[in-house]
Amino acid sequence: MSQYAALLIALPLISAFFVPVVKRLSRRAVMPFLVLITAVQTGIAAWVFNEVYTTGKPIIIMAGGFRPPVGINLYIGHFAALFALIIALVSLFMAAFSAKAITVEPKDKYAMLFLLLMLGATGMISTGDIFNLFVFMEITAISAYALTAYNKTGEASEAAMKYIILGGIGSSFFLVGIALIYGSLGTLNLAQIGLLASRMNPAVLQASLAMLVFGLAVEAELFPLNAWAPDAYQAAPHPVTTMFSAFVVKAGLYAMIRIMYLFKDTPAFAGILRLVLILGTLTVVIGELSALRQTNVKRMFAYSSIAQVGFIAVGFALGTQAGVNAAVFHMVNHAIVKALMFLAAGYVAVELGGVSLEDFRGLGRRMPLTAFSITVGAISVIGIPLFNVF
Amino acid sequence: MVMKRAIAILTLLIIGYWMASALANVPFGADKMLVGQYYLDHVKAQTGAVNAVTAVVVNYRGFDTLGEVTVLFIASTGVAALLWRRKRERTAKTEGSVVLTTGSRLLFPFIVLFGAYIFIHGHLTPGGGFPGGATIATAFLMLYLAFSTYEIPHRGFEITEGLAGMGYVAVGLVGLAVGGYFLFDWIWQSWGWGHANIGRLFSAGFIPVIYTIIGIKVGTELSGIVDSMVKEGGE
Amino acid sequence: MTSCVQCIEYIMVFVMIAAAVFAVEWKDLLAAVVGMAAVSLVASILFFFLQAPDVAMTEAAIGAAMSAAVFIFAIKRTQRYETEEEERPGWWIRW
Amino acid sequence: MNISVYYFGAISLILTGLYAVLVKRNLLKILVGLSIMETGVNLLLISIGYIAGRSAPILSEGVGPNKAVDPIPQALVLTAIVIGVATTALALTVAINLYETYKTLNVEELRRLRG
Repeated sequence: MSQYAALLIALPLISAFFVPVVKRLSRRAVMPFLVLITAVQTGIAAWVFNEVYTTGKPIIIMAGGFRPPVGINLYIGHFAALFALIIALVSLFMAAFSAKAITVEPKDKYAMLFLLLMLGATGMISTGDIFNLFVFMEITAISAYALTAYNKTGEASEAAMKYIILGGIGSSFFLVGIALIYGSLGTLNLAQIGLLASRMNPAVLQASLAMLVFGLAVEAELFPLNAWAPDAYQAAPHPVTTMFSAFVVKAGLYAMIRIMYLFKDTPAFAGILRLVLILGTLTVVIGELSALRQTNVKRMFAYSSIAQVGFIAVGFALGTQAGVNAAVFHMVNHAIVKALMFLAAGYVAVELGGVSLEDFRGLGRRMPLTAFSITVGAISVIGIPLFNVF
Repeated sequence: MVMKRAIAILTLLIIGYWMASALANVPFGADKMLVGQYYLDHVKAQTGAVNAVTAVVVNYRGFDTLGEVTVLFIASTGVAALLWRRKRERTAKTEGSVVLTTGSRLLFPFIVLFGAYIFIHGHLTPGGGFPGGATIATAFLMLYLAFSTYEIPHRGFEITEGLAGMGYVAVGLVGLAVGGYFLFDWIWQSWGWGHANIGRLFSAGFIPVIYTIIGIKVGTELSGIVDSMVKEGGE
Repeated sequence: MTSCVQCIEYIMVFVMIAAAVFAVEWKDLLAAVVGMAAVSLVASILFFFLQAPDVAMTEAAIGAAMSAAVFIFAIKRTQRYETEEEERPGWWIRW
Repeated sequence: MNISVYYFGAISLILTGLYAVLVKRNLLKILVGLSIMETGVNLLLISIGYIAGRSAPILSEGVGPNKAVDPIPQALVLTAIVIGVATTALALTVAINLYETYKTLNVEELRRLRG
């Protein structure tokens, strides 16, 4: 029965392929179809979540019926189940919001890319195979490129171009890292790599680990490789910005941390931990400093989001159990809060037609509810007690 | 300017030396197989394919291939979405010469046939869905180059693409229903068809089925990308 | 016998690297794309030497033919020559 | 340090592509560089899977399980090639859109035009 959790991957995929048919039947049906599918996805994710938390055991999906070192498996543990649920929920809200916010044609293509972005992030957090991780990373990245450029303005194209170039370098390096690991261990399964890690030659291990971290840092927006992020956040359609901040980045970060912790008994681990710590700290400092200078609300939130990701990375890189717990907690909270804030900002932008700080003046009178939610979000980002991000 | 270029080259050489010194510990030409040896030992019994690469692509690592097909689908969707204009048409002005047009008209069916041969025989000979599909797309590319007004039938192609993708997932879901695992090879392992003729066409379970689907899908997708790139938007 | 095969390998790798350098340095983008396709083609021959016929076929069909075709269409819709001589580290390094 | 000629070729391709990406100003040239880099990575993977004296992993007459090279890297490279061409096509589309907006492909000018 638990194998039916594979629907988590199969459903978005089959419905993305179904969109052209829906479009032929009726052009207006595409957006309601998108909402329907994300709702069903939320249902499946909730079922998986319930299953994992009541039995207390992780669900392991074996594709093709081969046991883990041989075939590819999806490993849905506690965290992955929770995060799959969050992804599905955020996607559901964003799908509903898209029906209002997306005015640029062709909407059917937008719906397909949207579903596949959700699929990629879900796959990235749950996969148990390092090359499969690469494939899901590429699914996420390529649909993110296309969605960033979706508005077809100059800024959007330029942001997407930056993203593509950095992402291309990153994925090549990631693949080199996989090649080195495969060349010395002969396996691609994450769990087995963890078991055999001490057998690796230290020089090879260090090089491959650095390559893998470098490759994932593009997705996870760590400092030297996050130049794409503010532009992309600003230029992408509003629902897509929310999705980037809420789970695409987190999925990249989580994958990176997972790969790092596989090698925690090897001598190279301390070095790589220090590297991530430094990168995370730089990300926080630079992100926060840049956020202060912005006049565009979406861009400001983008910098704030980068800084928060830096915080999470620092938490993981501390290497203690408390640090990891705090980081996971922060990751979930930040996903929710940032989703709320971007949603509110996007909603204002759709209603009032602009996202500079000027447009937000007098918001409290015109749209009290939205203004309230932005305030709540902002307060919790600052870290006032009672609100969850601190 | 020369200075900056020199700095860039120096940095790259350092990276290169670092990579090379890591690679020096991964001996070239030595036997490093762990899972690979298992595949080679069991491939005939478990999947019925003679070509081990095909078995790995479709059976053991079928999930990757599903993702790969999805990536190509995203690319073709993305290209179509980004080059979307209200009205688009081809702008080529010169018609191909007589030799070119006649030749491509003559060759077109053979190239498509060859592509189909490549993907149907994927479990026996080198090749498979991806080169086969690319070969079919090349045939359409040739028509685009030879005739200045040629267009692929869009609606048909779009629907075929979607249906082929759904077919792949549906085959996987049937595996889930029949064998209990997503992408389970139900034709070979549950029904046991074709065990007698390993090495001939009708064997290897669902590999030919999936490779046919992939071939069709890759062919239509690459042709769709070519179509989107060739046509320019008017006002 | 082995020395002869090795000789071919060395020549092929050299041709491939030369094609890559030309592809990067040529100002005419069409020529650069042809250089890139040549890299893919020689690489597919090397794949064949390394006992990977499947990959060789795929690389020749997709890497060399389709990707070069897509590049050429893109060049047709943009411009053929690189304009500026000026070279500085990439702009995406900057914030 | 003694490495195989295939490793040498693969690393050279990766470095050449990276050089183009870092130094060149023309967008299409940068994409050519990315494409070359991907070819280099694929060559690296395949040469890691090669085992001296064995033949292709097609188990017909005369080729037993102990006489074939490793099939996994070949399967991985098949995937990587297709992903590479997908990325390239999408990137070129974005480049076309950029050119239609700004009439240039030079990254310096793009930045200046955007202000």
